[in-house]
Amino acid sequence: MQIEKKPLIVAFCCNWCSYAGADLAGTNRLNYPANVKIIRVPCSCRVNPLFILKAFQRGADGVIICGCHPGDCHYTTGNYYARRRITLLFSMLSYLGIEKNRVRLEWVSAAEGAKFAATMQSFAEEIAELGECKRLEDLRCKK
Amino acid sequence: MKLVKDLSALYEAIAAVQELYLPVENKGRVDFKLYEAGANVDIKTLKTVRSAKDFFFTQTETLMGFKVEGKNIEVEDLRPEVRPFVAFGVRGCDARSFEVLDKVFLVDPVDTVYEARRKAGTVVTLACGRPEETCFCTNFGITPEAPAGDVTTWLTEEGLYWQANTDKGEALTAAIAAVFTEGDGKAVEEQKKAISDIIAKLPLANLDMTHLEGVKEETFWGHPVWKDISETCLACGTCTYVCPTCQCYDVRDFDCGNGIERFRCWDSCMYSDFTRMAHGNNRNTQDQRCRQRYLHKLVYFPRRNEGMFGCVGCGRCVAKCPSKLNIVKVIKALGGK
Amino acid sequence: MQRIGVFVCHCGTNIAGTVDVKTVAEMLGKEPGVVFSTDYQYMCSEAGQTLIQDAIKEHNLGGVVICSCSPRMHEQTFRKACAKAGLNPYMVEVANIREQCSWIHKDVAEGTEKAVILGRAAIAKVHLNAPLTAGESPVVKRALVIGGGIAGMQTALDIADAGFEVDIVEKNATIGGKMAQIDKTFPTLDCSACILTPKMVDCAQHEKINIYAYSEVEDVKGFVGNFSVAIRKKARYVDETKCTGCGICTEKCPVKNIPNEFNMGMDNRRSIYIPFAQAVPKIATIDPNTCNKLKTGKCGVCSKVCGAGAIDYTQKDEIIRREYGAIVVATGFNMIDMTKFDEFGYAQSKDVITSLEFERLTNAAGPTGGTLLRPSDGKHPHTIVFVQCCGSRSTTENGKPYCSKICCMYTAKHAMLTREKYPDTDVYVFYIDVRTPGKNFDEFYRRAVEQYGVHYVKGMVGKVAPRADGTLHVQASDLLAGEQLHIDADLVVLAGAIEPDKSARGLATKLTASMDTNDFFTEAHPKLRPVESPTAGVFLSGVCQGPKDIPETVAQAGAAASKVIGLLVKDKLTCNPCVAQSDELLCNGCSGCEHVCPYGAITYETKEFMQFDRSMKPRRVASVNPAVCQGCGACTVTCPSGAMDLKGFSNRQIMAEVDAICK
Amino acid sequence: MQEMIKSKLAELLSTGAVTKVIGWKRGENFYDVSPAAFESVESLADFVYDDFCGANLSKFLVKEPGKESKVAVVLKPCDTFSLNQLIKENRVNRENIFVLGVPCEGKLSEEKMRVMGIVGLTGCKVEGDKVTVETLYGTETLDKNDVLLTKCATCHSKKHVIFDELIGETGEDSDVDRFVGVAELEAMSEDERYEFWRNELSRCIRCNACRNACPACTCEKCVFDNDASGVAAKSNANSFEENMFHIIRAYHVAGRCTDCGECSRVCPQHIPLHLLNRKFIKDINTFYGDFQAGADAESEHPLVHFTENDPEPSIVKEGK
Repeated sequence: MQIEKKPLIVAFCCNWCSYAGADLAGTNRLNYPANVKIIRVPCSCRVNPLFILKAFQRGADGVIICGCHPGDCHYTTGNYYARRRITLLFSMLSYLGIEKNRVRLEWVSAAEGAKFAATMQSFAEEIAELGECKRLEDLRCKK
Repeated sequence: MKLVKDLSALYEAIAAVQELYLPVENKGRVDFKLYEAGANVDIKTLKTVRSAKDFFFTQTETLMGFKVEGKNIEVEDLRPEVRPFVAFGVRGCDARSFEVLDKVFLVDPVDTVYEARRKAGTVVTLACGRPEETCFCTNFGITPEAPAGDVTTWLTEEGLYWQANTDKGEALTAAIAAVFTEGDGKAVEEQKKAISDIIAKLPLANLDMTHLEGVKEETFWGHPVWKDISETCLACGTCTYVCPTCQCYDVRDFDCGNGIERFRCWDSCMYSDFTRMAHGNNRNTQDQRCRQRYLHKLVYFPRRNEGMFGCVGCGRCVAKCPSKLNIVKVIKALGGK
Repeated sequence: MQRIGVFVCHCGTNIAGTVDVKTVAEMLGKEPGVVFSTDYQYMCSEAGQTLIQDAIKEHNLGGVVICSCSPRMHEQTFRKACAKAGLNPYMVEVANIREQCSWIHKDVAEGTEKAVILGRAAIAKVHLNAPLTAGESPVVKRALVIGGGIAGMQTALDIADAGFEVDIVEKNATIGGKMAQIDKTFPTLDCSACILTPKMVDCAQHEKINIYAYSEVEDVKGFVGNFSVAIRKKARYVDETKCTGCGICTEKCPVKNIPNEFNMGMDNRRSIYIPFAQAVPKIATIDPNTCNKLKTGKCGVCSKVCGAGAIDYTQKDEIIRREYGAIVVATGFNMIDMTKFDEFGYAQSKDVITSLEFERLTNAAGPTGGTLLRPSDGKHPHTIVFVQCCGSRSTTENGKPYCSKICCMYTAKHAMLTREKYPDTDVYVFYIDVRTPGKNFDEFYRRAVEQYGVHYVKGMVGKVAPRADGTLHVQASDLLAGEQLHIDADLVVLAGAIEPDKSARGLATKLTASMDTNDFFTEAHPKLRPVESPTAGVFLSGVCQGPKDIPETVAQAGAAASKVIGLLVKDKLTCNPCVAQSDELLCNGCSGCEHVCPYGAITYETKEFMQFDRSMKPRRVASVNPAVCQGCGACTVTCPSGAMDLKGFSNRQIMAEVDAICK
Repeated sequence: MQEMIKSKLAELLSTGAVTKVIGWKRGENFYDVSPAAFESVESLADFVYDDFCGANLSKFLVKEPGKESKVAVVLKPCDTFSLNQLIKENRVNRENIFVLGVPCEGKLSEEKMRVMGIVGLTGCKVEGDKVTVETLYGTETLDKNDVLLTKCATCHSKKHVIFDELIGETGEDSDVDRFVGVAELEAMSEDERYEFWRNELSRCIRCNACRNACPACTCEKCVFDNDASGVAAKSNANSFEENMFHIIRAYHVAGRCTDCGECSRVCPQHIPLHLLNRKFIKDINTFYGDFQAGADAESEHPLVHFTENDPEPSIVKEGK
């Protein structure tokens, strides 16, 4: 059962576009790495920076947030707020010397199954290259 | 009298036999750090930002764990392994603070982690070459010119004079015997005199403490100083965390995913959730919290410990409080002359 | 700790093909709190649902985790099934081990491990789930339509025909809107008044429609199904119940020089007026800014001549508060101010006019009785230049970035009608592009070019300069010929951009409906919910949402009406229980959440809180209206103290999922 | 100056216009100036306004009852931005506050003297741009610029943005480039920045002075104190918690931080915390247009606002 520990990726996906996009990737049998684990949230604006930091604390090596394309938000404006919040957070992480490629925001629509799979593939590769996240780890969680 | 001329040789010698902690400068701030070759050792600066209590009572300490696997829970002993170490460059005030902490942690029930560290640690104190205006240790009978400790040292022009006071101190001295030469000790006497002269000029060196002697616990409860102070007390923990004698801690659980780590960490009586219990909190306003902090040091603690104050006059709170509130103001406000 | 049951679905071989479902069930059965774990061929089948229901009863389950296809597929199915067995439906979580696991992974070990982790995350979430109950709120079975143009009228008529009461609030003295000012409509060239005025009469006579003309919306409270709207009925100084609309007052009033808005200021009306002959309601209105009696107390002619005794100089504005279940915004548009465009000379010459002014000049009820005459000297123009895109598709400060959509077609109409009625005129149309997407539109445009000999020139007019002899020197470029044109025109007609009515911005604030940067109302979804605003219960009709022509407006009006009807037929609205909620004890009152809420679901009130010293301190705290909140969660992240949380997707629940995934 | 302020405050108290004054009180020595409440004209005898009145008093208004009695507060220009922001967020009731604006030429830091090795401080005299310090070990003459509080060295405005009355004159926005420190860090490599912040943040003792002094941190209960929040912590168990606390604290005040610099002033470990907040300010200015929190009490803060053309987070990777 135990498989060698690959870099772990947490993907927060909005229910209306990106989660549906992920479902479409599945329906089309588009493969992407199994170390990507999806958490469903109503909207990208539901993603609290605390969740992102918590994920790293718990041992995630990369975090990606996916939402509807700007202008297509199910709740009209949620992803615009998310964009500002997440831009600032990413900038701060980089400022603290956390590798900037460990976090990403992508807009994936419900029709973009292929984009979802390709995005996860490329992100997983990027994280694999970076290796384990040491700069935001909590060793207590890695025992 | 034993004299060390080459200080780095001393550090290397101690580090070769035990873990050596000593004041290290980092961007103008000095704190105790584990010695490593090339470290920016600074034993001239009088006070480290954090007190020396960290040696025995660290800010966080893991105590035990609960390993969870499926529905099974296994208890683990996660107390740290304590190795012998030397705390070098401790000042007289901090050295006294260990005695204060002993009264708390070494009485029944003994705090085993504290006890282990206390046994493992050899305290090498350093006389205060340049006492500062925030210092008021003399009010508590501390002698900064000849501080207590397993070993007492004096930094003079000639080098570092070294005097072992206890068995532990002797043992350390013997282990590093090669670094010592003999000195005439005159410089020590001169330094003691110089320090005494400076102390005579210190503004806070002679506080009137008579009004605190033998008072009942509730004597100062209704005093106006509590409200005065609490008006602009920010309720941060700076005073308590830089204080060498503050000994309160909280025990908390951290959920690591696969289990729980139970750890203790410093707590501060300035915090609103300090001593919060299931029924609520018995101190809910900042004036009550301020009263608790100062009366604990000045009245409650001495009553229970043969008059030993819970303050050693290190002056860190005087220097560090963001609102410039401190125990000296309280001592004076309570009626000292 | 919840008693949790785990149900792993094979989905035939869809899941079982790459996920070892038995192992998943076995592994998850070992998780804390899991008291029952099993797998089954098709969990969504009737037998599968029965299995879940039986387990709930037998094991007294407090939470259920179903490892199956996407929750987008069967979450509702499973929730309903569990509800039938007495479990709160929101105690059910679905782990997506098909679309997001078995279908994308080929290796069984890998798929199985991932399925276990996804299952654990769902279990961790269920531990923190709380039973949620969908709230209900009653629906007031009356609709409010704001704006009495063709959009508002059509919406009102459609709603009323379905049997619901409708109030129309129109800020002008009559309903009818812009369409009433138009002469003929493209592409059929039928008379605008002939098709509009019967509808106006229908509105007036419909027993379910009540018209508040010369009125404005003062404030809006409440939420979908339960709006409470204050309407300011402005004083007409004429008793509506008495006025017969005979018009004698409007003939006798001594103040004669008031520019007539209906004719775009090209002729005059009196201080007491009826906008036009077919006005609805046909009631005189005194313009308080110009009436001698109201200004100086001296006059009173109208009162003397009024046989009905309807004149009442003491009338005051009246505030009427009424309850509505739904609100339709149909506030329409205006042409932008052309005086800001120096190059077109609109402010310099009376003979440079807007298209809407041209409509009035060619209308039989207009200032010239329908004869096309130059406004400056009343002579027949021989050379007419039409300029399109005046301020539309413009990135300049005075212009609008969007296409106004209707100008190409009405300009073709104007050009064609001019050539038909006055074959001796030369007609030029300057255009950037001619856009004719619409039924019979391109045919119509081609007729203008091919049959009526209108000179269409691709290029923009650079300058219109009035000359001493009264002609207009038009300097323009012909992009196709690559040359500069100089035309001496008698009349220049500007197809100005249209913009939302100025009142819309303030109204949007009152309704907490959002607008785009051009002040057009935004839709709840640009493709899928084009006639609803993001604010529940507020619908959009006509140009207030974006430029459109009459057929489109009528179609959208009907669509908005059908949405309103769909809402009003319900006796009660069921709310989504996964809504935000605010913890008063943690709320700082900063209003951050209120700012980001797209639905206006958050309100603040000041409450007194007891301090530890027993004194009372006032503090502003947020509260969420669960009937309005849609559960996006924007507020939760704005809130630094975490006072705002989202039921069903709480901070703790999401963090528990993160923890479980990263374990 | 001090006497003018004192007499105005005495007038306010004696006429009953206010029932309480929040100002500064002289303590044991020249730098011992603590924020204090004064409730009688007599108590004003201890009132002081001098070169060591660095504390931002606006924070203390948050706990005022906000009704009935009126409180006067003495504010330096930078402090008025904080008050404006507090009013905007409904944390302070404007009607109950009388703002007495006082001019500021930059305040001094005795901690900076200590870091320079000047100890045993007993007296201090400021003359022009020189500061003469008396110590138990002799006299030192220093450049005033070297011992200014960090926040004063990069003062962004000497203009009072809100006041009821001014003593002296209000000044202008300054043209000092306060983002130099941020830009220096941005110019470093990721690894260097990581080392820099590790060195700084590893000293954090989690005393919460930065948070509790911050006029933007006014939560009824901080997420880090709330056991129900899932992120509560009382200490930094490791580097992650150090990072987490400071990232989230800076993030929660982003768009609301007026750059008053209290966080750095009060930090017992001299961690340059303002460089975190300023990073957000600089980013907000760069990405979304210039914004100064507290400059007025109306404008919407950048994190509750957006435009459709905001940059994507990838701008961070492109490194602007």
